[in-house]
Amino acid sequence: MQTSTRSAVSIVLGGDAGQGVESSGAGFARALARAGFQVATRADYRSRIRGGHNFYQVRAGIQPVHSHSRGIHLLLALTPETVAVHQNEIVPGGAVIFDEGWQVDPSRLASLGVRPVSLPLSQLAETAGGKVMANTVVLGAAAAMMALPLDPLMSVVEENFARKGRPVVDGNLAALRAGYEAVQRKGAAAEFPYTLDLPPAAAGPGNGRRPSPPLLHGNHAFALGALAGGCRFVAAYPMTPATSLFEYLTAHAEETGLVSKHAEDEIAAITMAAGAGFAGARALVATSGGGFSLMVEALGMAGMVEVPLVVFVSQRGGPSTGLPTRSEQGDLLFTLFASQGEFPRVVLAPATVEQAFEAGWRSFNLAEKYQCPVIVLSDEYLSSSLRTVPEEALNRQRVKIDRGATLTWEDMDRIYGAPDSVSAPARPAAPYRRFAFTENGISPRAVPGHPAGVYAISTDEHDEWGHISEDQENRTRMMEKRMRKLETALACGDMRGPELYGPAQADLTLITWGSTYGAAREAVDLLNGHSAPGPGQPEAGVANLLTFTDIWPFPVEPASQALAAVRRGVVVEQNYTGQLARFLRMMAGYQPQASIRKYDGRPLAPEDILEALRERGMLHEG
Amino acid sequence: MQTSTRSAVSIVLGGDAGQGVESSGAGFARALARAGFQVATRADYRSRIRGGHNFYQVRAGIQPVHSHSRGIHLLLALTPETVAVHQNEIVPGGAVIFDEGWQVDPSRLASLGVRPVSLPLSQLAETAGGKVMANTVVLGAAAAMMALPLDPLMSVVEENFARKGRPVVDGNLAALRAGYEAVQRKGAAAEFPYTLDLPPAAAGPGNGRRPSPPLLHGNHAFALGALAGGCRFVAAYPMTPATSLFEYLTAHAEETGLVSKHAEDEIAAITMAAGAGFAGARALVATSGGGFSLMVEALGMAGMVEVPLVVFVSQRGGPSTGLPTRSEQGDLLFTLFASQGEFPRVVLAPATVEQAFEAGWRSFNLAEKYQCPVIVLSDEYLSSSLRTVPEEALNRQRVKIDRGATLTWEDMDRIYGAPDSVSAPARPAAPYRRFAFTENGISPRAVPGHPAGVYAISTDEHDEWGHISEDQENRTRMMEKRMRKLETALACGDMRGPELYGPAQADLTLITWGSTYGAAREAVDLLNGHSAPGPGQPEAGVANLLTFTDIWPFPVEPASQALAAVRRGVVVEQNYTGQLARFLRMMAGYQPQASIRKYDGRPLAPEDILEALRERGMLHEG
Amino acid sequence: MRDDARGRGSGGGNPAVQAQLPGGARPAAAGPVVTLQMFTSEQKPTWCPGCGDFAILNAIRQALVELQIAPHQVVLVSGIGCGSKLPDYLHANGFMSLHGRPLPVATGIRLVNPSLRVLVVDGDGDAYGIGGNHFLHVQRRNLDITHIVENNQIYALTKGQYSPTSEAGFRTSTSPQGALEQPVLPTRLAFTAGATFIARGFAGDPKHLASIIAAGIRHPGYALIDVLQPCVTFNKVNTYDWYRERVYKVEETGHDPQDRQAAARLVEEWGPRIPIGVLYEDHSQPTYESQVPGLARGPVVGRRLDDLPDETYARLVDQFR
Amino acid sequence: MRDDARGRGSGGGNPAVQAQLPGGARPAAAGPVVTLQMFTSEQKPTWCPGCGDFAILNAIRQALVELQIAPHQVVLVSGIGCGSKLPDYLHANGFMSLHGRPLPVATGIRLVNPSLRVLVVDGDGDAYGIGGNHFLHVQRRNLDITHIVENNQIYALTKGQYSPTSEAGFRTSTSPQGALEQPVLPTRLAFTAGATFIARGFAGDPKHLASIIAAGIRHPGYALIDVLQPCVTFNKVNTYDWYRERVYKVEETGHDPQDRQAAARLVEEWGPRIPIGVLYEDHSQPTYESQVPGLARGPVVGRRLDDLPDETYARLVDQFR
Ligand SMILES: Cc1ncc(C[n+]2csc(CCOP(=O)(O)OP(=O)(O)O)c2C)c(N)n1
Ligand SMILES: Cc1ncc(C[n+]2csc(CCOP(=O)(O)OP(=O)(O)O)c2C)c(N)n1
Ligand code: SF4
Ligand code: SF4
Ligand SMILES: [Mg+2]
Ligand SMILES: [Mg+2]
Repeated sequence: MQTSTRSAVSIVLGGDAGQGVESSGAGFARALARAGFQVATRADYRSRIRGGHNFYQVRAGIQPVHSHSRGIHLLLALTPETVAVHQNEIVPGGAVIFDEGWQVDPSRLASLGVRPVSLPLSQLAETAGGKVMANTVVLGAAAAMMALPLDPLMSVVEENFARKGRPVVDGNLAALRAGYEAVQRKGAAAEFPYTLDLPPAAAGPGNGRRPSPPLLHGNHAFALGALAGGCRFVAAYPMTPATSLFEYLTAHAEETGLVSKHAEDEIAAITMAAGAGFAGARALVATSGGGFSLMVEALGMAGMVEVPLVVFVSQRGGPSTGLPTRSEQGDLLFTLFASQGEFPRVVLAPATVEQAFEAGWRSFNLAEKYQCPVIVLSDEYLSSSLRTVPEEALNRQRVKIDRGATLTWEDMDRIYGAPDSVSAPARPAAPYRRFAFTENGISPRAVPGHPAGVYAISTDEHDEWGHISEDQENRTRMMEKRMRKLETALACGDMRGPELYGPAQADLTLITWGSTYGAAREAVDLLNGHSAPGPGQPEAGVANLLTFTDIWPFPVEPASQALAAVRRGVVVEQNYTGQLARFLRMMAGYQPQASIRKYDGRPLAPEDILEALRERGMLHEG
Repeated sequence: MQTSTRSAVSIVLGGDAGQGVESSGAGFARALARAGFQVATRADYRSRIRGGHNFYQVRAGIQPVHSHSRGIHLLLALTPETVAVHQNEIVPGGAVIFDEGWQVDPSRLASLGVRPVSLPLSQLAETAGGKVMANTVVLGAAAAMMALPLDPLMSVVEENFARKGRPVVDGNLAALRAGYEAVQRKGAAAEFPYTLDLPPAAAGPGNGRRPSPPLLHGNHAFALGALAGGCRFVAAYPMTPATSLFEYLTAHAEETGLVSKHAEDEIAAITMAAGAGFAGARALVATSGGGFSLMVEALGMAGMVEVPLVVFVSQRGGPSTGLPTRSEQGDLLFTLFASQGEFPRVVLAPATVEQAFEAGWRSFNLAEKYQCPVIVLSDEYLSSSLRTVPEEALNRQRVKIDRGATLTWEDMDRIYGAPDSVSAPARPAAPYRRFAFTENGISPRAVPGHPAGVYAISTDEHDEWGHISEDQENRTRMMEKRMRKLETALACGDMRGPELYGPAQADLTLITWGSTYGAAREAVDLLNGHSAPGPGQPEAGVANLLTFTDIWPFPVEPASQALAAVRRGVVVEQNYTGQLARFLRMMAGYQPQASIRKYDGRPLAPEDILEALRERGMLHEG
Repeated sequence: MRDDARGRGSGGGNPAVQAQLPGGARPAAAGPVVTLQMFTSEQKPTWCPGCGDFAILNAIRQALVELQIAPHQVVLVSGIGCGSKLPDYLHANGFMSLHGRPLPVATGIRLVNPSLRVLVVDGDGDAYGIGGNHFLHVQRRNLDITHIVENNQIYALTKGQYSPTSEAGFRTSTSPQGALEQPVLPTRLAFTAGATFIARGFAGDPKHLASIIAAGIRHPGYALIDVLQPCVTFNKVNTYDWYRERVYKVEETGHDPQDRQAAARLVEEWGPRIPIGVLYEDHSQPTYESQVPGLARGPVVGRRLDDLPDETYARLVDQFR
Repeated sequence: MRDDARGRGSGGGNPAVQAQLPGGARPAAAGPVVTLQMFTSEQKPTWCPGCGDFAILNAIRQALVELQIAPHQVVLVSGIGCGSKLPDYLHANGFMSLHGRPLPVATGIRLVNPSLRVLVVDGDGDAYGIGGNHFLHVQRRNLDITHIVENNQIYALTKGQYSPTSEAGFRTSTSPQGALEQPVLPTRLAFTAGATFIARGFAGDPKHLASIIAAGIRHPGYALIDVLQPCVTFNKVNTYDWYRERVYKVEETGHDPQDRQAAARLVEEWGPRIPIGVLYEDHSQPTYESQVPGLARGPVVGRRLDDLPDETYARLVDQFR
């Protein structure tokens, strides 16, 4: 098996749930980032607390890495099962580190061209401070194999174990060194082809040149964007894979002045957020499909009463409880049409960690500008896979805050007179019309508290003042006023057409949405014969990539133009029914030549896409 | 204004909520049906208990009536407001009955060509037994105007007031007669052109010839079908316009051996039904969009654990609380894609009272055959407008019961050995596989209770036995097994293509779903120049009608064929965004020439469709 | 903060908007004297003549005037039902939300702007039926919300199904042989679940009711006021007379609401005698709002959206390196 | 019917399917003696070593054997959470439903086939958190369901957030400064809401727990068994030792569960001493199932689907003329 991008190296750490696979893997990734590498990770774990095989992949290189991949250069095994499960994925010339006490068939490894590196892992761990430190030993060994300095790993170990006290830190540092030295003693790294030499220009803080790039996943990026964008209220009920967003904001609530509420259920979470949004806060809820299902009624409420609200939905394997810790893109059409009746909503589907950050603040601008619920669709892979991003991606200066037609106190004073001039009966001659009919559908919005801006809202159909009304003409106009906001959003250019990656012209266009972007991008690079694009992207090539990030209101014009330029289109998505393909047919009459769909909960790798294209006879290969 | 079908006569009774408009109107309709007429009604009422203008339309004729209409032949006013609101809808030559004490502008009526019939309504009511009887007085007056015999009305009054005791019955009978005689005394009916003369052949029980046709609405028809089809469990939380279905079944629970549960909320209702379905009962829930929103999570559960379940959703004006007592078709795409992830479901949209009856039993067959949730989409208009249907429509002999691959006790005995031969450990050598992989996706289903059929189901992904499984290959196969059921349903011909009404070839094809059918059908008849089709429908004509009743799984082939034959297509539906049109584009790549959409909560009348066609320049008129 | 949350009767304000003002805090208006007339709405109630909801509407207005809380300083949050239309018939801020969901909506409002007084007004179906889970959990929180339940022991707007407070055996369209469930006794349930103020009012005694509502608003924390509200159209059993024969005022018996033992007995009483008045009051509990870390620097909506210091932001980013 | 509903230990059966059999009722099998082994599943629990759920699993098996209820005669309904995976680790009928929804699922099963024994096994998040409304209303109904709550005072499967039974001040990822809510005391809540059987068990005493579960199953009506279940991974406060220092057995104090006064005190007790055992039992209430009109002629699933007599059908149609 060929790795997707030659210059990136892939390390997989495998073991049982409860062995610290995820935390060690993430620690290793962080050390690599600190060393100045570009990193992408993938965690594969089960919906249980202990037991069962888990693994963690770290891919690192000098060029940006956009996805995990199939091939493994170095396998770190904490259990014999890890060797059995993953040995076939190791590339020729790759290596596997395992405990010398295990029964591992060397001939099998030899036939695969894999170098066996058996070390006294558990014994070294025991000596360093306890069996549980085997994961640290193996990280030290990995560093030695890959010719990595130990400094970054040591700094990560120091930090990660700090709250467990000095002895634990020291034990783990000893474990690190023990693994490192064991490999060196054995000379096991000699001529190992997949070393990670320090990049020439880039270098981490250990090297004192410039800060290492931030390493984070989509949930944390979204949270940062939301905080920078003024989000100060979050209500949620824990649900994988959205929990880390909620927990992150909660952990930083005091420091940032954010109010966080662990609600009694998802219905309470979203209705609390609606209350907060009504009162004038930028309010967020975070959930996954099952929780979103419970929020559907209140989503429609927000649409009807025109209260801004952001709903972050991280998709996981469905239907129902499904595969709670795995990735899928199964909720596109559901979130688009959720709730009875028709009302404006915005749906964004960030494809990368960078876009997740942007969605963090942009979603609130759109929610307040169009006074409606905004759904941000993520998925388990985007929500929990760490990736290094350029410094610029989290630059706060790029964050814009736009509250649209939210009326300030001064606006209200200007329109209705200053409050101290308001005497009993404290009512303006022409009372404030919360739902005033306007050309663009947007009614200037006062938040409750100003003496002249007293109003009530109702989920029943209502008139301009908010009073319940069944009047036929008012109904028609109010429906049109609300829906007009979507046209305004399109007319303002607030919704972006699909993003093109790769050459402007190509024989083959992959069409994606959400986190599938990463694998598709790497697939496109492989098809075009370069591991990562140089500054001068050629005008034409074998393949390119069209990614839809702004789903609703659907930017018909740019989308149709982009689709019209597609020669052979292949929609790549992680679901069974081909939801994006259906959606594009519905909205743009577009039908692709082929579809690649995966629905086993495991994210697509670049190689999966190439293989599927090959199977469909869509690659012109020798 | 021209009435849609000359042979049907339209009577409108108007008054305040609380004046008994609906019950009197329905009583009048029933009397007409008993007299042997074909009847269709429409109730227009507000979401409040008292006050506010309500009205009730009864259309009656000798030929079947399929819809309400715009024109009024006889207006019965219980309030001055009724005259003001409706006078412009009265056809020339029509009449209005009102109280002689009111200020009604005779010149306005005269200019409209409307005959004013002022009677001492409240005085007559008072004499008969009380002011509240004004509605009965006016019915008597109406009978006189239309040359109707009083017998059928008297029998309805007898029955309706029976539980209030003899004095009330007698008072109302007197009120009837008083109204009747007042018109006669005044000679107000002389040469009134819109009399309802007794049909020559047809005649009601009063005439002793044959039983009058059943007069009922979609909810009651569905309930009858469900009872005949073996539905014996219903759980619901009251919600207009589905409540009457729930209340009907509950009222007849003891008599039919049905278990009815008024649940604490809609989540409980549907999960109770899922429990009942799992245990082997034919289980129903009934709700409207807001309640359905709360059921979304459990809908996916039923899909995942393959438990049969029927969800009756009667649409009302949305979004959110919206227009609770009004009609809309706003939930098509919502119900189609509701719940996270992907799973098989069936969506049926009966268009008529007859089809509602059929959906009553057919939905349960489909639910059990395909072991999945079935959604039946109705709307307020279908759910609460009474229509006479042919005797044959409710014929129990046409009801088929098909439980698909439900395993009987004998099946289990045959496969696993009779229970008394089962000794400890009571397990068959090859344990029962609830989710066995099969070619058609349908796994034979045992219901809990048989010693050899012990199994557990889980909303987590599971293996053939039902055990939780995260295995990659099992997941893919299980997903495909479940989804294959939809292909099986299509392959078996269980899903019907659109129904064609009118000539096989036509210049213009109206395309509808749900209750809009009635108005569209009458519009087609008007366009083709005959009020109702004779037995020999011509091969070609001006217009015809294509109605989609089986929405999902979408019968692509018959639908595409039918759509390919359409010359100029106009999708007519009661929503803002054109959901059927979008759906047809998504599933069949079809785009209509034009769309007619109404979203004010008032059902489309045939004249609305003609007018809209005219506005769009789609009628070739002199 | 705790004091902030209690800033009632003050000028109120629109802190959400101050967020957009460079000048920061704005002086409170020298408010006019609050009068009944200030609450008058152009909307005419659509309730049936004689409905108990009229008295509740009036009692709320009375209480607000008594406490000098102006229309802009208060938000009335309701659900869906006959009684939940109340905010439409009153000139004040309001949010007529979803059936059963006013409590979490109100929670959200309080959590971002504790300078607004928040009243929840809903039906027995809202509060004890579909909204039961929120009812349960709100009791544990002691948010400063005044919760007025229009308890007519029936689902009225949907035309007469039995409700969680309907007596066992009560016949309706969904209980044709009589309700098979034991009724919820709201006062007892709230007591058990942790409420710090529990009262019962009667729509047939609007003056008494107004005084109870005022006491509930005054109470620093969650206050349940279950109101016996005759539905003259659908509940032919629990009529004005039925209630009148049974109710008695606890203050006339010398009851001290702070006596937990005595209160424990009163919240249980439902039968030939039904206590009305303030049954229980516990002043010792802090409000939930006063303990929320994110509110330490004042109401959320009073702050600028871009108030996160650059240093804080940089520190947050650095944690990902 | 009431006796029908109590037909436990009998051969059980598959009445749903009899509906398709022309022969009508079918003789019950001469059941084999029910043994522990009959419940053994091939599935290995995925719980952490030391988790209290193991003891609950064993106690349930013990209780079923004690009562001679065979795997095909029982249905275990659960929610979603660590503990709610229990039905997968037991050979018996099961329905692992949705987070918080096992009670209404179980209600549906009982209402159409009261010949099946129904046990609900769920977590504190399921029962008292998201499922609180069902918990509240099921107490009022007295359906014959045995409800076993694996109460670890934490959300475990989602990795450690505070739950409705977490103590005030308990620090977790969603309560970093400590929980601000007062905890739910399930025994007290159930008592108030109308439960007819209330018990508490401790996973550290599986034999005692098994006897309580057996008593709960024997009770003709709803039985709540709140089980103190240490979560060794996420709850470092409420450990085996923590519970062991506090629990005492009420039967050893001579408590009579039918003494309502005494029970009222015990259901309130939670602190230095925590009572375990059967706290309350009231035999006087009829089950809900026994009063349902539609069940008068036996379980729904035991009847043919086409059993509606033609005369009845004709009468129904005639009512529309
Ligand atoms: C989710 C949902 N389910 C059902 C309804 C229908 N509904 C409207 S009001 C109501 C009950 C009203 O009872 P209550 O809350 O006691 O208020 P009342 O009308 O008696 O004042 C119901 C069931 C709804 N609006 N939303
Ligand atoms: C609707 C919904 N929301 C959230 C979740 C995520 N979730 C799974 S288990 C759980 C809580 C588990 O706590 P508990 O019920 O106490 O069970 P435990 O794991 O402690 O045994 C949550 C929130 C879900 N599955 N469904
Ligand atoms: S139906 Fe009852 S609650 Fe509703 S307005 Fe009329 S009297 Fe009041
Ligand atoms: S996390 Fe806690 S509750 Fe879950 S299996 Fe482990 S010990 Fe048990
Ligand atoms: Mg009520
Ligand atoms: Mg728990």
